[in-house]
Amino acid sequence: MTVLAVEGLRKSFGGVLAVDGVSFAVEPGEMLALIGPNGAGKTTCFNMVGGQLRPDAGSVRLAGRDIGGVSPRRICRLGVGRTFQVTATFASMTARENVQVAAVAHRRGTWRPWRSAADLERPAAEALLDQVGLAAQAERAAGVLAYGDLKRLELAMALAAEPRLLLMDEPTAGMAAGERVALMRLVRGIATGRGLAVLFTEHDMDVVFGVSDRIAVLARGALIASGAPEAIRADPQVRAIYLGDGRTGGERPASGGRDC
Amino acid sequence: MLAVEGLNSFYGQAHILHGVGFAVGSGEVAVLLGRNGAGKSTTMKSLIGLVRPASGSVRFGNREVARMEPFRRAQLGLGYVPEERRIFAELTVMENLDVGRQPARDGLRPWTPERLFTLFPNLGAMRRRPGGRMSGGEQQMLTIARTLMGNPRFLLLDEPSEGLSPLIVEQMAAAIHALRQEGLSILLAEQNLHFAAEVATQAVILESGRVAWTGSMAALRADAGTHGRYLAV
Amino acid sequence: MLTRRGLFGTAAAGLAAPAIVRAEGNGPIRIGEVNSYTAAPAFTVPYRNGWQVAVDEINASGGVAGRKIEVLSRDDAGQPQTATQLAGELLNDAKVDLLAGGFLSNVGLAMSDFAARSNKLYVAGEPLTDALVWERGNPTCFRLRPSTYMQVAMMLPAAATLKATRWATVAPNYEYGQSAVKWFKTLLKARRPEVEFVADQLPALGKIDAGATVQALAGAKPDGIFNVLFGPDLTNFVRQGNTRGLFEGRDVVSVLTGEPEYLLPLGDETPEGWLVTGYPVGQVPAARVFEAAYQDRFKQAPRMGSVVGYTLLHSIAAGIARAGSTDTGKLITAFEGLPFDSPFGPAIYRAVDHQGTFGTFVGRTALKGSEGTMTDWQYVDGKDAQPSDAEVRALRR
Amino acid sequence: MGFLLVHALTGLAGASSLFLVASGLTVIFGVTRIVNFAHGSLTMLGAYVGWTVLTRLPRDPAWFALGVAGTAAALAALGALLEMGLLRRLYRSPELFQLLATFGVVLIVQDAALATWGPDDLTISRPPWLRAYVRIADERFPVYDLVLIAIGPAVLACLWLLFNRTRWGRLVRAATWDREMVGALGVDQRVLFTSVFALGAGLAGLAGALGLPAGSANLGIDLSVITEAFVVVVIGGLGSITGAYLASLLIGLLQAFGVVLIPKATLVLVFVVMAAVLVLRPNGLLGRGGAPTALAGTATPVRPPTRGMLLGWGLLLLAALAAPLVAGPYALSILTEAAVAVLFAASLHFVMGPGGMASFGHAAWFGIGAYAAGLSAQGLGVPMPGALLLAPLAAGVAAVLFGAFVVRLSGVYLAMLTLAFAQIVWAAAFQWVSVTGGDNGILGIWPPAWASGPAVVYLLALTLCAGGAAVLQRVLYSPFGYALRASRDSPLRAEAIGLDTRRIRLAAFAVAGAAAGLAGGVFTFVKGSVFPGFVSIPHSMDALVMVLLGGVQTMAGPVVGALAYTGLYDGLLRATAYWRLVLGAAIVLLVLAFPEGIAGAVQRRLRRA
Repeated sequence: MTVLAVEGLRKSFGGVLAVDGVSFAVEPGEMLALIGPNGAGKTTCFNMVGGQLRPDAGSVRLAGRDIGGVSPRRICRLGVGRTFQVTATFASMTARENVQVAAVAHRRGTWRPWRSAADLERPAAEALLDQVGLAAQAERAAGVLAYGDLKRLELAMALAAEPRLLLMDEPTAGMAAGERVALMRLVRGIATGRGLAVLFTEHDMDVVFGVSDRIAVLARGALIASGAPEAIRADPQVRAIYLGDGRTGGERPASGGRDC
Repeated sequence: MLAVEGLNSFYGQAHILHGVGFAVGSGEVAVLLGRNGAGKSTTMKSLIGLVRPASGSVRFGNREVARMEPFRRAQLGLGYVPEERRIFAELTVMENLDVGRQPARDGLRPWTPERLFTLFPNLGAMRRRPGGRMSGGEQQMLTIARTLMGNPRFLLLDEPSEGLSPLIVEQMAAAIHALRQEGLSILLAEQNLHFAAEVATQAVILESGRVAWTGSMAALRADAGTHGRYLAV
Repeated sequence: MLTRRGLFGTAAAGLAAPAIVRAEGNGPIRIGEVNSYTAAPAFTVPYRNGWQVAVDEINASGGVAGRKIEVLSRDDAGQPQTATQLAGELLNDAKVDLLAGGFLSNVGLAMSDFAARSNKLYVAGEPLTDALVWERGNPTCFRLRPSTYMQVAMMLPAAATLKATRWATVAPNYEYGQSAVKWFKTLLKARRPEVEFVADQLPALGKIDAGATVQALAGAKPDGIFNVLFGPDLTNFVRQGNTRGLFEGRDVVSVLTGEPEYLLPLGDETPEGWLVTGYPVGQVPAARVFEAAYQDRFKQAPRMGSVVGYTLLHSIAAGIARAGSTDTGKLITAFEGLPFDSPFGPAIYRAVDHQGTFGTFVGRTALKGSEGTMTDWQYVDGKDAQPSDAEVRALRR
Repeated sequence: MGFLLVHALTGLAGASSLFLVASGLTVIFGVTRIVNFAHGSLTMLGAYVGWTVLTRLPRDPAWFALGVAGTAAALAALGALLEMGLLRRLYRSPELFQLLATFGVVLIVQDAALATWGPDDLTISRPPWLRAYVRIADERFPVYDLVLIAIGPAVLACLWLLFNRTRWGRLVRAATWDREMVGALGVDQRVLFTSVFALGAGLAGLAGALGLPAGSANLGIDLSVITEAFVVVVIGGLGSITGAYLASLLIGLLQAFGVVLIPKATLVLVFVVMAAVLVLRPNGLLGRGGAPTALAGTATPVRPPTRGMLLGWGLLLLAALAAPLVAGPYALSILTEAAVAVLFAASLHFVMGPGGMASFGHAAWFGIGAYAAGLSAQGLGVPMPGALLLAPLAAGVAAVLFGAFVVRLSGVYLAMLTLAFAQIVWAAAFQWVSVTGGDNGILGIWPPAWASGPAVVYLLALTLCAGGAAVLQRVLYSPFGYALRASRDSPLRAEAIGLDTRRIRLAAFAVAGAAAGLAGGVFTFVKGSVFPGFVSIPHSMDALVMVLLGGVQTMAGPVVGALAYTGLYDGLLRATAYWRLVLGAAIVLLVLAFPEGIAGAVQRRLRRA
């Protein structure tokens, strides 16, 4: 069954159309990359799926249920986890506590003012940190973690809610080249293993072409192409407005310098 | 032109840089490479003074600048372009440029908004637009243009390709080449190896706040071992 | 009339019963005094000067029954809870024999309540609230100054002769202002049933919007105005009223405005002909000696507060002398009906409600040079501005 | 019609006066993010300096204008000194710490002004041209008010040109957004900030001097001006000068007509308006959403208490329990007060530290608890235990009802909405004489005979207050406490993992309100009385000072702060007539010495060691 089906999504800010009639779908175990130039509307799309923004028109269906305009909190409860373009974690807590809070929230254990929180969901949190490669950092405060580690932490927190759909907005931004692919391969493995559907945006073409099953390309708020990585790579329109000749974006090895 | 020695910096209570040292010659484009948390951004911030180094020396030209306030370093000709862009969102493009304005410097052609608009044609079309209402790529152009208005001799570029679409990254590379032609020296911090390889002549690899390797970009390309040890996972 | 002999009269009275007081020790008699020295300095600084003059006079003439008087003074910061805290310190740590002071009504009430609980005498100087001797009257509490009710009642005979029948009132919006307006309305209506009240302005204390208030009062077209504003509010009100012509052709009755504390800041804008209570400094023959002594020491004329502080301490000395003891029970007995002198004339603490009959002056405001003053004044004795004893007893429960 | 016109003009004149003070405040806040509590004091000094200058000059209009300008310049210079000597050292501290420093300045200025100019209200004699009036629709209207009406927009226009048409203005606006970046671009932002603070102080001086012809220089100006100025700034939108002018117009006109229509309500009117505006527009009229307005500062990780810390607390508690064996009645009464202060401060810390919601009106809950206990005990004859139960209940319920509006906001706006509510409660307590006894308060609410000795009262207060504070601590280490910190650290993430951040913040607000209410109830029986002062702004400030002095981001902070402040206050009050000067100086020095609060500094030292 299709996990996420988006149809005719539309949103404008102060008269400027940011997203204009976008449709796509994600199946269980599938990774769909949403790419496009800066300002094309990718994050706006994300925020409408995640509930941070209410669509002006169109529908967002999660496993058949319309979630357009539903609050992020309820969307999370319906099984959607997400990471943000600018990482959002709890700076005053350790990495482990961050995941614990997410797990406790998922199990509806938040409203217990007497219980000590120290050991709640601890094994689950440690297992998740281990899975994303953060076990060594578990006792460090999120506020002092390196950016790439925060991205992993966000992933662990999102997974703590056992989602069926994972939204990742530029999941590898700020990470070193090698780490990027490694992180997304990890996600790839989890997606396949759990039947998790993943929708992500990304500027690193090594990552995009390396892990996604399908790619959708946005430009000026509209979907201009969608399909398998090879087809997208070959699409002249996509090359013209987004990919360029690929020397600096990672699509192929770098060539020599060039005159200006 | 820029010589760094024994730089130690803390971020809050965390010791980030452990005796970092390297040099960038006049007219060179050097790149700082390394994994997350290796200390690239902290190095950049220590060079402009947003992070006050606990010890060590930063010589710029023939001045010791490690203890100076950021604005004094900028007035001496160090230009800093932050990773997060830090555009003044309520100010228009022209106003953002005006904030960066500093007197012209001997031996360099002074930058004017018009000259910058030929370097970054997109900006010329939106002079009155508030910085907060520009796309990421446009903001990245603006933040570099704003720093150039200070007529720097030396440019510190912190992850200029971050979060930009491949096409814009290409334009960025072209702009850096153009700046080098103007006579600027440049230090980049980068994650994007392809981009770094495209624009840089020298490379400095940081690992856990220490310099692990320095050499020319060509040497780095040839040295698969170093490449694999420090830059891949 | 207060003569030089009268000035020292209280001390002389003390000599009459030396034996018992001496028996309680030879150290000084300690009076714990609490007041709002930082919160209301315009009144309390002259007040402190006043009681210092009195203390020096008493001690210079040998003290009370051979024991010196010592005043331990504290600043309550304008907070009743701080006042009682400090009163506790004075009682328990400094071992004072009785308590005195208070400027703000709430401080007075809190001190009274605290003193009653600690079974110590408390003599309030300035607090005006009626409750201090009526609804919340305590056996251990005496008050020197005329209360809010008395201030209004003292002006009433003159106010009732005014032609005005349409009255407007303006008062700071808290207990003092509200109760002054209430008494004025009640008492005036009782004498002249035909008067009507056409507007009530209740600006927030210290935050008057004077232009709007004056305009609103003028809009009601009254021919008489009853004012309870004082301090900075009064200055603002008078300046706007003068420019906008609010007071022209209207009778104005104004509580406390004749007191130098509030009259002097009005300067050359003092409106003429207002009916006020106050203190015509330099004009009262009985007060000349005191005024000269005060002027001599502080290089300025006394204020109302100076007289209150001065009289308060002399009345306390007189009471202790009469009691011949610092025992609270004996002090209460001695204070009930206690005669004492003041720069304004002789007075007593009434037995029925422990209210002093120390009076005040009722007169008209006038401009002398560039300073405000009072003319056509007369001294109104506090005993003549009281409800009947039966009414008072009913109020005191 | 004429009547309406004159009233509208009167309102406009009032609006100009308000705007002059508020413009300086909003300029300073907008750029430096300093919540300058001393702005009223600067205005007051403007009035006094203006008096000193103007009484020595000829009284014609040209000299008057020159004198006023000179006063503004003098205050600008003073503001520059204040910024360079004190505030400049605090830009790296959490934002509210600067408020604490300016609070110290308020205390210092109060005593300094009293010592310099004496206790009397000082007026300048008005020459005929200042007394002149024109006839408008048959009513006399002061010419000087017309002058004021013109000055407001003139100042607005000058400021607008300054900020939008000069390079200095562009730099300042850029610094408002990102001061560090402006420095990295080669601009000495210290000079920028000093000049901005000087401009704001100069405007305050201008306002003070221009107020003289209509009033006086007096010692009450500082506090009477500052709250309304804050209200205007918040209604207009923080940092927006045009917004401040619109808000001044709104308040000025509402005041003028409110005086006619609902004369009794003038005190609460502005606060009701502010509350309404903030409920409808959470960033004020022209405020922008994106600008950072957080107050709590950067959060550091909270570690569960170590064994050593628990031992320390235990020893402290034992010492507290043993106090009646050695302390006299007065010392016990101070300790009793300190116990109440600890719970009061701990309850504010609960919402302000872990909750990230700085409240400027925390005394509201203390006061509601106190009045609930006092009224029920005296009016309904409820015995003490019942009254002590009602106190937290009433405060908690009120906190829920009102908190529903509060938790939608953040930063200074949230703080000011709590202030508005506290002022409405205060006005009710102060003016609703028939129920609350007005400022005379409710008296004679003493504990029953079995609990009347100082030692019993102390132990009772200690049990309830230390117990209450311990409960608050316990809650902070529960899942709820973590969820609360999560909602503060990142509301975005908290919602995305399924936390209902509003409900969590509201619950925290209610818990803190109830705890403050309990402190108020206990205080009522300790003091035997309730007064409107319990709900006043200074009392809210006390709580803020205690929390900040101790350190917002440490769990021990409120306890340390409450003990330190209570001790300082009581000690100084008895020791010197200039206690405000000394207390203010002590606060300033503590702020400079411990920019993370006392407990924060100790904790840092322990961690380093």
